Amino acid sequence: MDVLEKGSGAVFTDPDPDKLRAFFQTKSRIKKDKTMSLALAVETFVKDGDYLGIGGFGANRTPIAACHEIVRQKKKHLGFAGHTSTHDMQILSAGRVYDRIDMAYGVGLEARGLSGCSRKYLESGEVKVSEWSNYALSIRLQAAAMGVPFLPMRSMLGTDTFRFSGAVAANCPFTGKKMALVPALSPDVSFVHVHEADIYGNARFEGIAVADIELANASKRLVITCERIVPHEEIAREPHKTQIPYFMVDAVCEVPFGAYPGTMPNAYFSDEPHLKEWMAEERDPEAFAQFLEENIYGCKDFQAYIDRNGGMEKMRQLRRREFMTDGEAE
Amino acid sequence: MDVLEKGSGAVFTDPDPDKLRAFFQTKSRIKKDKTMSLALAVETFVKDGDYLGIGGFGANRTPIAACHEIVRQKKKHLGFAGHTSTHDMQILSAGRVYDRIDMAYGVGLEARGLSGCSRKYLESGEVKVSEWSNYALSIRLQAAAMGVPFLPMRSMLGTDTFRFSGAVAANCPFTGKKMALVPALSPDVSFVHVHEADIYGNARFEGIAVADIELANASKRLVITCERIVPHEEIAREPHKTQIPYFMVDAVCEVPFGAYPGTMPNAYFSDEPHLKEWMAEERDPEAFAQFLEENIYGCKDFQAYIDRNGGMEKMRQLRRREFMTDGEAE
Amino acid sequence: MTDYNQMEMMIVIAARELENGATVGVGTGAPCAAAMLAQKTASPDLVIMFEAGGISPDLPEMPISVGDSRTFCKASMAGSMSTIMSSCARGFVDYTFLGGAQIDMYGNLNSTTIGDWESPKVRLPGSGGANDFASFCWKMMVMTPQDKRRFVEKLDFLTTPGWLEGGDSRKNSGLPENAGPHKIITNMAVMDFEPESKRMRVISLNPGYTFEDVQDNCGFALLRLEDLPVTPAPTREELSILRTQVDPGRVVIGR
Amino acid sequence: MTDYNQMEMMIVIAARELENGATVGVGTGAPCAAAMLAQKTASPDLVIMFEAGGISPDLPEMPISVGDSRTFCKASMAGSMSTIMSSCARGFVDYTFLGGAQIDMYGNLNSTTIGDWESPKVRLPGSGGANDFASFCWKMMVMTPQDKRRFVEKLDFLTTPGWLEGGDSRKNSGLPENAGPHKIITNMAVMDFEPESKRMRVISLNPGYTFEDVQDNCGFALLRLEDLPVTPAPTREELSILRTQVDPGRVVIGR
Repeated sequence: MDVLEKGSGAVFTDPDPDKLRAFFQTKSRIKKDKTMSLALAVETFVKDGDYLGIGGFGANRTPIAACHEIVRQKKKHLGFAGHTSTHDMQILSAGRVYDRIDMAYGVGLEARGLSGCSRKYLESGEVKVSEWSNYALSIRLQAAAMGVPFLPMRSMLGTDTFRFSGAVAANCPFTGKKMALVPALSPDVSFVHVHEADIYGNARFEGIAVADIELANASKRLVITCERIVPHEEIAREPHKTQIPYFMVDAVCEVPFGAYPGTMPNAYFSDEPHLKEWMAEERDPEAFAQFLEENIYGCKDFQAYIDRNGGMEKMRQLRRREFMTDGEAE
Repeated sequence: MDVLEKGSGAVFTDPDPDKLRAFFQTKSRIKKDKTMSLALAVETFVKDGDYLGIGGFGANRTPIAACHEIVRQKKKHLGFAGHTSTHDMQILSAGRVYDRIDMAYGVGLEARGLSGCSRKYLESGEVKVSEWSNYALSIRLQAAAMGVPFLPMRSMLGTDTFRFSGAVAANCPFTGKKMALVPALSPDVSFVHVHEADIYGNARFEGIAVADIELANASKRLVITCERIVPHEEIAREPHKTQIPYFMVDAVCEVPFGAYPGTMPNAYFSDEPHLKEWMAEERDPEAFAQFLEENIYGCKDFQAYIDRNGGMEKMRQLRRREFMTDGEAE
Repeated sequence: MTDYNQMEMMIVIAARELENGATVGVGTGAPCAAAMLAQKTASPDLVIMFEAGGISPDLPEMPISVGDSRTFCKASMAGSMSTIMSSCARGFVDYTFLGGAQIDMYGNLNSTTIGDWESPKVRLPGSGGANDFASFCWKMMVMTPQDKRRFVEKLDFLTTPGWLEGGDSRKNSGLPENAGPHKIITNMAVMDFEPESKRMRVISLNPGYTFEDVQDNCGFALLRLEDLPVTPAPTREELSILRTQVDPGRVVIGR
Repeated sequence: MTDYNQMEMMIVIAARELENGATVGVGTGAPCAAAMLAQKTASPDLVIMFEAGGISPDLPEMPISVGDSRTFCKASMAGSMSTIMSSCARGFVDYTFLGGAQIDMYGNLNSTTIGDWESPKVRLPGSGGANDFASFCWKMMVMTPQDKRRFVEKLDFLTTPGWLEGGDSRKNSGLPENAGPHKIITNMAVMDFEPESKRMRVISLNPGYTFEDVQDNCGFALLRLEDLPVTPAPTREELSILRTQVDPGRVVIGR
């Protein structure tokens, strides 16, 4: 195809679908028990230098427990899909675990403001950045999931977002119209947090899907963290509810409240005071180092972090907030 | 883009996304009561010469009642997306309502054999044909649903299916690999049969989705036929179950057993003897004309057709067949 | 005359732009407040959509995130980002509200970096869904304080498309046809874009402000209508609904 | 020696090709019977997928349609055609069984027209999902009666890709790499494809048949192994499972 324009941004992952096919050809299709601890899953499936994908939307159904574990295990030189990422990126930046990023949304925590830590890390020059829009990253994941090297889209054109991305522009052979073509993105490893999964990895969730189905199907290795493991028979009774098929999944980790301090639809709402505390602590490097020690490095697991921050009573309170039965107007 | 090869098949619909956008800009977004009789929906939304899409997979969750009504109203010169189409095409061929077809799968009724009527109609030279694969038609619908004029795919290449399609081949700008590019397909009007919808058109179904979500989102006008209308509150209670959003929908028609004699998951199984009867009747033109008179033209509505073929007792029997509680092994 | 603050004024003006039966893609904060106010005043059938997947929710309170549970509470559908963005891409979404650290005379927005991109003074969140919304939604609007540091001659980074370089430049860019910036709402004035040049043009002045006030707080030369009407002030009813039903916690409108 | 018919023989041979833990995209009829037989014999962990969306069902009986309720009965997932085809496209499906009215020496299939496409003698269903399965699945297999009218020198229409014109032609076509026709199973013999020329090659003879029988019933020159083993006949156990558990209604294996 005639390339009319080309962004200057790096493409951190190989969009070649035949290489992805060769990898998936060797991936087991057997329905076997994939349950393990999150610590073991991160140890086993996240290698230094891997390109990482994180599901959910910022602090909504986001595998926060996985982000803690990745930082706790001091993973290094990861690539990161900065797609609708807020508190997840804040944690990964605190651990300095990544050194290249496809940046669609990050640094910010939406209406809550900017993460000083994420900001300083990106401003430090230690991180290689390519720019994209959120939908562009969704479409890049979808391309990998579809086994094609690229997909066309109609945003980004004419902007610096395009110029600093790895996209190209070309004319449609049917209409002659200029399209942005974005390369397939297949993370080496991704984490998705769901409500329910069986031991094989068949997974389902409630509420919005964001781009988790694209992410799950695009990722070479996939770890499912879930609020609860359910019997396979329960999944098989209503198979149309399954959103992620077991054969994509490498590990299933039962992590109750694994999206805390973010929101889990119909389960618990975000812990806004704690998220504010995070942002406040970031201001003073020494205080923040101490905060990280207490909340991540010094915690043997995510349960210890939850216990530190209110434990079951806090979870029950956040459940009331989710259902707005706590009488509080935010 | 450099076109390396081009199929000789016609592209019956305009793939220009800006024309589709201009149409959808004027489509109402208001949540209003869209319930009406199927007869009125077909009269109002199907114009002679329209390009027609039919949901489901052959005789599975397929809007058969809509096919009957289209034939009963003697619509003419329709285009048709022959995508996984079996008994639906058999009915539309009997009525000779279409004169051009995107042919991915038709004529056959899967393991049941070939429809003599569909076969003769396509062999008559009265129908203009373009060839595609099933997935190619799904992808063409997906392109329209995504608001892009084409999508790339990796099948069809090197075959006569490609040569007699409207696809083109071009090289991927990222990998240099040759891709098939297929043009967006936006039907003028489509019918999808579901288990439940509210009066606004929010629709959900059980079992496999086939390509119905792509079809619904790609179609300029959309008629939902459903087994039952449910209160909007029921939809709003679990919005993640909604598969088709109301704003795509022009009409909601409650048509119990509207997929008969096909299968409706968790509701009723296909009526194999009646499907065999259809194929047998097709052999003798005069007998078949009489059969159509009795089963379609002479029926005031689909209910009359069902009553003719066993009515509620037959439906109860097919429900037992669906759940395999009838003791019959097929 | 009723007392109100500048945020309340902007929200009320924005709400009046959203006609009944339209669709709007919103984020959190002021845009969401404007959409909720519109629903509770002239536009009960306004359809709200959120980038992360929420379609037509019955918002019980202001969302904190465009993906939190409020954004699909009693909704018609809790879909995905691609459900929303593909709906926008095929022309179903009429309005969107966007913002940024900088805006230029063509309505282009910067939310990526202050200073040079290679070594930024400030790294901002980037496009998020803004570039997509601005590319796909028919009419893009911005609510922002009138400030020389925001209204700049040249953006440090063009994150989100307005009319690009003006004239036919957007038409020729490959972006969907006939979509683009519609209204810019500030504490001092309301602006649209002159049809030929696509340059920002003041079309009404908020109570208490002159054109000179607006120009003095803008980093580029503004076009203007010959006769500039005064933007109607918020009514008692609008303010009372905004304060008691839309944002009782005064999260957006402040205390 | 156990008594069996030719359909039973083909199904048993096909079932033996499906190793435990593999994925197979099947249609109705003989291929589905072969996959079910494999599950009930050597390959309990064989994963069956159906084009219309069914993933890993617990098949209670032979489906009538690749989209009927049996195809996702107690399944892991009831997805969509794109769930299945995209899984095939990214390399997750090892085997598929396809058929057609005609097959050529490179394993290309015709299921579109007999006679000229413009004015066909017989119009057949077309590709359906066959072209996609054959393009994406790693190893494509065919079960068909050995018959001169089916095994032809030149197809009337090349619906579904085999090795195309042989040699490197498929490699250069743009189709996914290293996928293609694997085994052809007939009532008389089992064939594969010679690695260089990609021409059909007889690798074993079914009990009671000679190479000449096969060649006499084939419209093109077949390659052969020097020494042709005899395809092991179906065992009593295979036949009894096929007849009592897979197809008790004898819908596929006949009466």
